[in-house]
Amino acid sequence: GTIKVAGIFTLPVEQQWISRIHIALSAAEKRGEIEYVYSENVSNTDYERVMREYSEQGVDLIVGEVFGLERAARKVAADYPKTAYLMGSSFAPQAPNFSIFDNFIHEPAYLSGMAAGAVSESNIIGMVGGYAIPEVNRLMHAFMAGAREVNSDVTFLVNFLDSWYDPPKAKESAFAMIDAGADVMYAERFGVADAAVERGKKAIGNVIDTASDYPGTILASAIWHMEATVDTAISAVADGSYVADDYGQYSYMAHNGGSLTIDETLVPADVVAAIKAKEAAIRDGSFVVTINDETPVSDN
Amino acid sequence: MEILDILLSENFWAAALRIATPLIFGVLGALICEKSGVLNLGIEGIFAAGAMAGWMAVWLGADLWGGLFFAALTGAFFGLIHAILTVPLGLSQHVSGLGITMFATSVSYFTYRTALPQVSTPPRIEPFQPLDIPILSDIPFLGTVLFKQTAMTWLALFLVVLVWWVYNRTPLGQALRAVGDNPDAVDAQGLSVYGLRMGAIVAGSACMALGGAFLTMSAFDAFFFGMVNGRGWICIALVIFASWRPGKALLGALLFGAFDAFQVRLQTEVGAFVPSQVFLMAPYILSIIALVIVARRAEYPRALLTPWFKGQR
Amino acid sequence: MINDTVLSLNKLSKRFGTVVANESVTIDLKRGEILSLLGENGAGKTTLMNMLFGHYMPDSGSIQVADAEGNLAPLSLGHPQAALNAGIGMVHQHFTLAENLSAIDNILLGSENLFAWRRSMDTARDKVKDIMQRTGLNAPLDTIVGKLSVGERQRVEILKALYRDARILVLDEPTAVLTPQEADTLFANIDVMAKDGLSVIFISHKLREVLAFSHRIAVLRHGKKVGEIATKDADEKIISRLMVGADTPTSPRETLSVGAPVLELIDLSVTGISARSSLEQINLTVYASEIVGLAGISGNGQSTLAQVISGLTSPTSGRLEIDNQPVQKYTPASLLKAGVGRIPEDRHHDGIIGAMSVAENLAIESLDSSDIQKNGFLRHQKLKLNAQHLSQKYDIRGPGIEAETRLLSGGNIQKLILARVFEASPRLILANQPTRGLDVGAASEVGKRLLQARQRGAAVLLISEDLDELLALADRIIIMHNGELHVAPGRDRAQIGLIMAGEVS
Amino acid sequence: MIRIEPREAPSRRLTVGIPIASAMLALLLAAIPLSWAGANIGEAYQEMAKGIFGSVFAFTEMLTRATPLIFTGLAATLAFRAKLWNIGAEGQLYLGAMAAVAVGTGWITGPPLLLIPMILIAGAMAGALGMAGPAYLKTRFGADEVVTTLLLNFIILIFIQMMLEGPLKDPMGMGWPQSSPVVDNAILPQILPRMRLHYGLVIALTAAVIAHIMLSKSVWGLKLRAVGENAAAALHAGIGVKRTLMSAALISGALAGLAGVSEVAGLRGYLTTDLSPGYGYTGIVVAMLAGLSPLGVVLAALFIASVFVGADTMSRAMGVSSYLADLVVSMALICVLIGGFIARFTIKITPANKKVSTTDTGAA
Ligand SMILES: Nc1ncnc2c1ncn2[C@@H]1O[C@H](COP(=O)(O)OP(=O)(O)OP(=O)(O)O)[C@@H](O)[C@H]1O
Ligand SMILES: Nc1ncnc2c1ncn2[C@@H]1O[C@H](COP(=O)(O)OP(=O)(O)OP(=O)(O)O)[C@@H](O)[C@H]1O
Ligand SMILES: [Mg+2]
Ligand SMILES: [Mg+2]
Repeated sequence: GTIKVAGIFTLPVEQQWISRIHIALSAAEKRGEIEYVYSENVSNTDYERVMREYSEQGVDLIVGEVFGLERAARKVAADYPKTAYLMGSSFAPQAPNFSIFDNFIHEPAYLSGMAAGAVSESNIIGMVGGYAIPEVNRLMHAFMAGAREVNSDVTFLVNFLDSWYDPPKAKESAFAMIDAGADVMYAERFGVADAAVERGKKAIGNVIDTASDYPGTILASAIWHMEATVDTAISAVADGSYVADDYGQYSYMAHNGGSLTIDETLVPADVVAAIKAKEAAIRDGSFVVTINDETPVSDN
Repeated sequence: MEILDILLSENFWAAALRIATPLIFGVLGALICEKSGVLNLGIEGIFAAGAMAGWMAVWLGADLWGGLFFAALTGAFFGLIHAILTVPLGLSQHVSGLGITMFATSVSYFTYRTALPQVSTPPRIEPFQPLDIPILSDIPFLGTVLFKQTAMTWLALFLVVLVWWVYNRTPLGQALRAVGDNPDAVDAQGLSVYGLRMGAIVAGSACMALGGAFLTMSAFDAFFFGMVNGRGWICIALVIFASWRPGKALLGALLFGAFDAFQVRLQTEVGAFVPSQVFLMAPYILSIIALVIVARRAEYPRALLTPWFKGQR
Repeated sequence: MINDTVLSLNKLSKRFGTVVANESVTIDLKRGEILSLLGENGAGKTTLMNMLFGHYMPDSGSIQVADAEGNLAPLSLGHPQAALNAGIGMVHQHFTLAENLSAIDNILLGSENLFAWRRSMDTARDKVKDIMQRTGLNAPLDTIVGKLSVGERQRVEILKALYRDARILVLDEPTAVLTPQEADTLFANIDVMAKDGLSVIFISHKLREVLAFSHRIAVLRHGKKVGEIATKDADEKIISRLMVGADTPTSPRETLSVGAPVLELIDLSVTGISARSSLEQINLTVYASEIVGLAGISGNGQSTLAQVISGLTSPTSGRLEIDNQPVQKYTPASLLKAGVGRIPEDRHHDGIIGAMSVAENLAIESLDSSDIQKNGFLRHQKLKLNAQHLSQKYDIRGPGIEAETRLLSGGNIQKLILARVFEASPRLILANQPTRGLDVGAASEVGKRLLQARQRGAAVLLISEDLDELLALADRIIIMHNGELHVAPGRDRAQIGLIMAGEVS
Repeated sequence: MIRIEPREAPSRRLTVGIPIASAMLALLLAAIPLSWAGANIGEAYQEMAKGIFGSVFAFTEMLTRATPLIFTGLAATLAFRAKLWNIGAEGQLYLGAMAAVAVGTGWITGPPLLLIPMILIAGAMAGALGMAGPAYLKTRFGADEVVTTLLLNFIILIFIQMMLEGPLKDPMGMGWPQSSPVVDNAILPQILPRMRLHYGLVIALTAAVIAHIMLSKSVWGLKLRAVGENAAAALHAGIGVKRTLMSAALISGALAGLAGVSEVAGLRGYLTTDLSPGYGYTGIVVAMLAGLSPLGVVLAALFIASVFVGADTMSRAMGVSSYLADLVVSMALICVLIGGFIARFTIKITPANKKVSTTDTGAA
């Protein structure tokens, strides 16, 4: 019959990051390839139990994120060798059935940085992040590198909310940066672009495409696509060839796991052209965006 | 140097007032409940319920003021449950309050998710816009701080004045103060202790819900799980800081808003040298210090936490 | 005119659980009459009045009240508002004042339209001032009640009732916290108002004032009305017999020669909450086998002195010696150890832990003794035996030694405290208002025990506002005024009263 | 007009029956959200029962979830008995967990018999320390402990975040804000193979028994109750009130700290800022449901854990939003509260403003 897939998420499915996985799985369900169930907002304390419950139920593939409970998740995987696990993780895959992925969209982030650097007139760019963790840091660094490539005068303001999910607070942070002179905001969180709209500044999107929600504001967005990752895993499960693997590469632009949208009415044509050229270089491997997981700090 | 620049900037104070607005609603609500003698730890959940209900009403087609009304109604509903549990039934105010927080939060989340099962970005509404009051908003400093806020901030400020007026100038206020000090005094004068207390809890909870609604209808335009993020608890602290006085409550909320606005700004300045958490902690630590300073002078409603039963001694 | 009935209570009954508080009580009240309601503690006086005022719902029976024209009409039961509207005013046994409001706000509470936008205080203030002038009951109207003295609060309570145009005034032990002078003034005022047509029911344990001021006396015993008598036909003996069902024993006081000094206060100064209650260079010696009575209007430093001797406050200068040993540490524990037994002023608040059992309360001052504990654990069997023994010895009656102490009646709670204090055979006994609010039987029990302690050789410092009690028990009387001590010139009530009021020094 | 009167002697049938009946009622009420979400009600209840009793795994999961609740419930019980309103068990739990990972992640080596007691003591001490501050501020300055403990929860959590990004950060953690794992010798062993249930439960039950004995049999317990019921009288009777309050505070904090140790060393292995989904707050509910009795805490914790785990599993099986679990727990709480009330009191309703006739048989 069809493959049974379960999603286990530690946050609600609206959350940007989670939503990408949820959308890819929902699409597969629509196509009739899988039966899809999910549990959202599962606390890390309950995560292992939920994994075991789904595993017991005979679900074929479990997709989720185990950043807070690597050990436990791997133990579960070892206990249920017949079930396939595809988990967001910072560590290596574990044979035979525990694969990993992560949002490696540093490449489009770099490109979006180019747009930001070129458009900024005050040469101050604000960045509001959730937590200073590798997933966030590496995108910020790539973004900063991209901006510096086109504008060596640009400086950055960095702020972390220590919360994944507090749009009013994110908005306040962004206001503070705009007050401090920033004219382009890197919108890692919900709420930042709202501040930019309200103050007539520009913003850069991350993970999802929100351009239509903020008309005239989003210069470019680095988008994450989980379809490549999820579909690869599903077909592997379907034909019985599933093995523990690092699926991180499926988030690279080369696999269409990452892409850039750009608003050509807001970004000058020559910059668009430069970005397109860079994108081609990334796709053919002639340019590699460095991965830097250190915590970024404001320039002073 | 830079610190002074921040403190003198009008945008900073505008931000402080904005951040303070939900807290003003919340702390007034907590004040109304506690002055009648009942602690309402349901506040965190009532915030969430207000945020959800107000947003949902507007999203389903109500206008903004209709949404606010619906949010207040929702708060009043949860307040009524707390009131029934703690006033005629006299159950533990701590437990009932925490129960209401759990109940209101989970009802809101469950409702939201069941009504909108398949969303991958939260649906948005058209929220309250800053009122650009023509001439007043051109006044140099105050113009930006005061006259570019949304209608909800004005509503909050109005409520401060209203609550002050009621407690200091009206017979109802006298009765409400008395019932939090000595319910027997109220009973002996032919007034209903149950009625006054339950009314206060319902009204206070409605006020709290407006604080939640501010988050989804003014500060932002969509509902998120967990977006209340401890703001309700802060109000419980602020009301003691304020010694149960509306004016001081406003001051306390503004101070907290200012701390918060300040930490955001300072973090971008010196974030490289000091861990961001130091700034996040600051408002809480300062609240405790402020509490210790005012604690000796705080005039507790004497009957706070003590249930009262008619015809029993 | 004086024969018009304004109130009639018909066969009222009320039970609390198994306690029958009132059983078929019938009482009538005439216009302009002062009726005094007597009975032991727990006889059901307050309960009866609470039913009249609507605090309690009677189990059966009915109440009729005259309206302004004098026609009797049934009163809706269980609603204080209905009682107020019918012209009934009640001054409760325990103050029902909001301490965070001013006196006038307390008086007006509930009389205004609750939902008015603003208050119209001027006419109200005029009316209150008028009442104050007519009755002589004066109170500072704009002071927060929390800052008023008990006497002032009592007057505010009465003003509250009169402001509502009470035609029937109920006073439940209004003089329990007043000085003799204050009580006399109050009754003089009430007398004037009664002549004006006000009907009064007053409850008191002080037979002297009952006999002096009332027209008629009704007596309750165990919830039933056991007698009614015109005051002019009554005397103390008759009333006591009605109340208790027997004569109250008076303990004989033998003359003893005093022993060595037990308590010495040497140049003791303490800063109290107010200047009046601060102590200035106090010197006092209490000898063994002696009862020293400390008289004075409350708030003149007696509580401060009691606090120091209890170890709750440290002196700012000077010292306290027990058996010639200076006290080193002013904590309740160390003074207990030094041999001071305390009967606290507020027995419910400071004397017992209501939610704990009688047995536990009996042991609570001797937790370190090996009779009670072993290695930090309670010896429950011993605890129980001890409690049984003491309840018998001190006649503590109630639902049993394992029951919560708050269920005991006031008199029995005081007996519990006496048992605890006397069993420790203290060198010094500090008895602070030990008979306040107790009925004649219970009060005479306290007196008997204090005399027994004196007999045994203990020193007793008896603080009381009841001059009769001091005169009956004390060997010497000292008067406290403004934080200073004055030796009473003799045993003349009037003379002592003047010194208490600060008019002679 | 509503009147509330205490029952003369609540019968055993009532005191046992009513709480059970109200728990059942709460479960019945769950049918409302369930049917709104379009689930088959009968099947849902079956799934719920399965989620608690359906397998050894389900049952041990329930016990696993009850374990921290027993600790935090005891923490609240001891503090509340002294009328010390410790709302800060959540923060103290994290302090305990932090101490456990600070001690137990490798720089001290030794056999389990040494390491496990060591992390337990460290965690208890850290939790106690977390409550010492508010208790000091209360006894010294009169600062309200509800507020200080509540605010400390936030401060501690942010502080832990800082530690996890700083000194306690796992060097092997790929940059994630998490601590190094607790070494194997410091891990609380599992009770059954392949199940998550660990010896934290045994420690929790032991703590409950000890707390019961201390409260009801020791002089300290009597002092604690005396101070809680009437501090003025306790002071008057020569009891060291501040000292007693402080000891209650320290023990309460220590118990909450142990909850943290048990979670980190028994279940998760390392510390993150999402160690507890609000166990500290739920502990208050547990304590009050138990009527502040230590042995009752065990039952109340089992009850709350069953409802949560059962409803959570059911929501997954039925494809209903998993927020249902919290909803059912809170409804159960409210019903049990009201039920407990009905067991102790009767509610008499008489029509308002009834004119009573002049005959003897006035009102009921
Ligand atoms: N609300 C109540 N609940 C239970 N028992 C009560 C209540 N009120 C009064 N009682 C009991 O009813 C009896 C009568 O009490 P009441 O207060 O009427 O006595 P009293 O005559 O006023 O005594 P006192 O002289 O001490 O004031 C007592 O046994 C008392 O304990
Ligand atoms: N609120 C109450 N609830 C239950 N029982 C009570 C309550 N109040 C009093 N009792 C019980 O009723 C009994 C009678 O109390 P009451 O106050 O009438 O005592 P009493 O016989 O008048 O003694 P005393 O003269 O010493 O005051 C008490 O022994 C007490 O156990
Ligand atoms: Mg009595
Ligand atoms: Mg009485």
